[in-house]
Amino acid sequence: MHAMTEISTLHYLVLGAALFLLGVIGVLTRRNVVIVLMSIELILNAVNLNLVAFSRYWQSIHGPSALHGQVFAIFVITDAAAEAAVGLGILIAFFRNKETVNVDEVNLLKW
Amino acid sequence: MNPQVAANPPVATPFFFYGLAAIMIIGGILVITRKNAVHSAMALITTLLAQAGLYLMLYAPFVAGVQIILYAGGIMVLFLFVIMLISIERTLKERQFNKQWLIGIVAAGALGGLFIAVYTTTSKGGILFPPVGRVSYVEAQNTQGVASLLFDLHTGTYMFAFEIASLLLLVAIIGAVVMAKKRI
Amino acid sequence: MTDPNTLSPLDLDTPDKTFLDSNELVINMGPQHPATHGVLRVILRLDGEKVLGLECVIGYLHRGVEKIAENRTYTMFNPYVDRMDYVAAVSNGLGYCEAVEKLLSVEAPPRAQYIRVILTELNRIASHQLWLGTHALDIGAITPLFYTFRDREEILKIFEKYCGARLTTHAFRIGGLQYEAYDGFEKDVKAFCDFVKPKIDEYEELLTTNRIWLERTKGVGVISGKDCIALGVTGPVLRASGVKWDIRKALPYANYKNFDFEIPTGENGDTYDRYIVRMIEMRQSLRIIEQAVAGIPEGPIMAKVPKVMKPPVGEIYHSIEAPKGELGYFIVSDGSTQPYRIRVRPPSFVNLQALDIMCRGQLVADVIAVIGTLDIVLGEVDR
Amino acid sequence: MHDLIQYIQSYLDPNVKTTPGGAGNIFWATVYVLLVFVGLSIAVIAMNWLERKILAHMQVRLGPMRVGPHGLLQPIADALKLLLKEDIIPEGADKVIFWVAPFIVVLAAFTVFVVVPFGPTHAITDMNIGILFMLGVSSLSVLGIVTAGWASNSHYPLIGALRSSAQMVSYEVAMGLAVVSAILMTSLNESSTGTLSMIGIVQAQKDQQVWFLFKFFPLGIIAFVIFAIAMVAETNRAPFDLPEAESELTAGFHTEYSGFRWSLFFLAEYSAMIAVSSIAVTLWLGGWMRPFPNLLGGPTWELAFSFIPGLTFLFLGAICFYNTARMPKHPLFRIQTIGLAGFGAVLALIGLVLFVPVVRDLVGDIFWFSAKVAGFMYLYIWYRGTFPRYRFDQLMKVGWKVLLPTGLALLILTAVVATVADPDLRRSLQEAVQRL
Repeated sequence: MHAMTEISTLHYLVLGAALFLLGVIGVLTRRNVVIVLMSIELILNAVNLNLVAFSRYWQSIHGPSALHGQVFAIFVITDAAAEAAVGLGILIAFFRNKETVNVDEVNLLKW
Repeated sequence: MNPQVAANPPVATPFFFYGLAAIMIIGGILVITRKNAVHSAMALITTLLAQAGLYLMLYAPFVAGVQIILYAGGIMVLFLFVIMLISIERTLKERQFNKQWLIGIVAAGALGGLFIAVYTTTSKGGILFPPVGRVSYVEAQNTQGVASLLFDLHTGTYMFAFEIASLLLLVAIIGAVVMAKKRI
Repeated sequence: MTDPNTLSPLDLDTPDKTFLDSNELVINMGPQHPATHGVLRVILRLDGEKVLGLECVIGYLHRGVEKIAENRTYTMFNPYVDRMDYVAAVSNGLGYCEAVEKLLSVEAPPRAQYIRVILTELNRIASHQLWLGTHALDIGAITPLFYTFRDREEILKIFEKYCGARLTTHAFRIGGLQYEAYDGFEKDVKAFCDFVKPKIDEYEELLTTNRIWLERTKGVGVISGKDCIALGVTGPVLRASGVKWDIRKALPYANYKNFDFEIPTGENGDTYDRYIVRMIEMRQSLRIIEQAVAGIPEGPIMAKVPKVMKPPVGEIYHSIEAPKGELGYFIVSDGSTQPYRIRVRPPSFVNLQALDIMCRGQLVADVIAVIGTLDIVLGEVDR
Repeated sequence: MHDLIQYIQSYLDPNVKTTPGGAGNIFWATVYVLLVFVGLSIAVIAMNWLERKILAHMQVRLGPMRVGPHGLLQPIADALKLLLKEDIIPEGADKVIFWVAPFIVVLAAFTVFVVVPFGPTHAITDMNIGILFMLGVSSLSVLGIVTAGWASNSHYPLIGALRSSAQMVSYEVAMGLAVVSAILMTSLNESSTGTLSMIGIVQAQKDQQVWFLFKFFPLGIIAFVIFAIAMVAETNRAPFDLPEAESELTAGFHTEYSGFRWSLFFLAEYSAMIAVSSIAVTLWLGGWMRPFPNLLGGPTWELAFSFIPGLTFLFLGAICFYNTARMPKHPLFRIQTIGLAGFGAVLALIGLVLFVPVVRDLVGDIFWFSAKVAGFMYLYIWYRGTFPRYRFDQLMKVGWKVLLPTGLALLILTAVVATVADPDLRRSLQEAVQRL
């Protein structure tokens, strides 16, 4: 296999960075809270990709049992689940009170 | 079972990498550009599944499985559920991007520039990002390896964190119920 | 939000809020719906899956039976009553014939009365079997339907042999019977009694102790005896609520006072009790049939009735215990050959009025169970 | 595509003789994929016919009798009808999602068969995360159902879809707990490491000389029962068929679907049934192993049991011949009679072929696996003929208040018993205590 075409850690990192940027753009520009939450999922996934890629890299140095990155990825997925549950819960409460899902209409501290 | 040593390297790695990466990028773009939240969610699911494929390529089958079962099968169902509960036609006709979208994109672009700067400067020396080397890897024991890091008595580095994660989930459950329920 | 237990008239406008917000949803069930037993249209107002109230829209099957009666002679109108509750046509005919007989002050001869009782009770079993099959089907058990239809077939065969028709039998005439019982009628009926007893056990085996059946029917569609009386609900629905009221015992007609049978009652007035009451009623009907078959007297089958019936001026109300409840005929005679007015008190129509009170606070799936347990026939509701 | 299969193949060990998939190259993998999918399609078609016939006979009627002898060609006629039907997309439906949804369901239902072990050497692949993969991918079908209901733009499908997603998500939890307790049992080998691989799980049962159904009596049986209930709910079958409760929601999430797209849902439902039954068979019923390998061991019994596949097919052929003899002797029925006789002859021929030693050894595993799965399929039909339907809140109550606590208690109990029973685990626990 040619060394040029071989996929290095950098490839994964660049992909992760691209996804991260997409997520950031989504969070910063969209009005729909659901899509903002989904963009956050994109960001978390970009991080996960980096973690697993680094885990692979780490394994090539420290041997096959160096799976710390993968463990971190699992923690991040756990976090994402918690975040999605709470986020969507807030969203439902918000929608019930304000009849909207637009993030820039959340401008009150209480209702 | 005999531990299987992955003697044969994965084939056509670049092909799969670029294919899956393209799917992920396109999916990501669709997520942040679609009007309809359901379409966004479907794009996100595609992205997540492609990412599970990348995990497999990185010899992380357990994470890939967790990705499928939790992300695609769990969290995204939750998302779809909520989208369907609050789907209002009105939002489709409204402005999709907020007022500071330009600033947002500029900020993101700046962040992207930072990424490029970091990656180009540090990879010059070739320290941080060598090709993913081939390791003599006990393939069948990825799950066991992850498990032993999480909760083995001897090697369980993350045992405490793992338990705390369960607490986090509990808090999240209670929080979600408190938030979403009309009358508790 | 209004108290779901009060019977306020429903405000069935389209809710202006989306369904997550107020959780209110107006759903139209029927008239084309597999579980409304014909062409009943029910407008449900839901809170999520909980029923806040409902309104029945009826009349899709209205044929003006009562109006038709005013332009028919008493004899000519007789077949029309079969078309009201078409699954219990014999009971309808019995009620009508007895009402006109009362008006004419004649009485059917004993033999005719015995055969009438046999056929009516057979019809009661058939009606209950059909109810059981469709009710179970609504709740999701598909098999009892086929069992009950298989056994109901035997009853219909007896009807067919007796009068040539299976469903709308037109079996009775004013003053008695048109046909003498065919040869082997008694044998057939006895054989049927022996045949159907284990079959009723079979239905019970499938349902009575079935956990899912219990969960689906216990505590569902509860109605108190007081509410039943207030609404005029009769029949097994009333008896399941603990009121021991059966016209066969209370105001005996035909010759029911000659037979020994019991009136089953329930306690809770829920769907399960109504099921049990009907199951026992089937057994009691068999008891009556067996007694009647054993004691059929010889003799004429037709009383002396004038060829042209001109009942004296007056009015009469006569009610019988149809399978679904009190079936009453109010006939006003102006002395001519045609009734001045006939008003039918159909049990299904009156029982249907209890649907709202039985469904409030229940879930959508229970509405279907409750419609099934009321045992309505739209032909009778709309007439 | 070839690359993908080869990639999956990279999970196989080419050095071990018992490599699933027969060989480590693309060709055999493709053949296996095709074989499994063709076999699955045939199974779905047969299941369609069998369900209608068995249910009909339970309900004192005959079922399909017109198309072909005893309605044997009915599924084919149905398939033709469905393919020729107009594919209606309702006004106001979300077209893209409406198109895609059935494919998601079908894809999820079929993909899981990649890891189903029909025998020690008969599986497309053996993944390290086999059971996790199966549960994960089969949980994807809920996405298709939800989107199908939503895209139809109609009340009944939407309610059906919401019901079904809630149902599937909640029963997945109980299902997962039961599965975990079975996986826990795999760790009681000499090597003391458990496995998620489907083949590994059956191998563990072989090593421990017991089906996990009977392991730690009655814990194994309880886990199996939880799974058996959850899997019926998971596949939306009676008595948990609320999403498609005919009397309430007409047809649930696929109310608005017709023709080909509807048939995809149908296909997916049946292959999902087969898939979850395969999981149950693999986890608790010893997968491809024949019954009583210990009790009735030895070469004589081995030989006797190896005749059963052939005898079964001969028996089926004999039934066909019996019914051929009972066909009406009327010229109009001649073709049907000949057809039935031919069908019987084919079955008998298959039976005879199965007596050939080479074939016998090759398909014995597959036969036992399929026979066990067929048992589950019969149970599905039986449930449908017997039970009324649960109400939605009762369904949730069963899932969350009965199955879930039982599953949790069971998991803890299994772990405790496994710790007590396993010397390795006990030793390491003692060491840990001493360290403290």
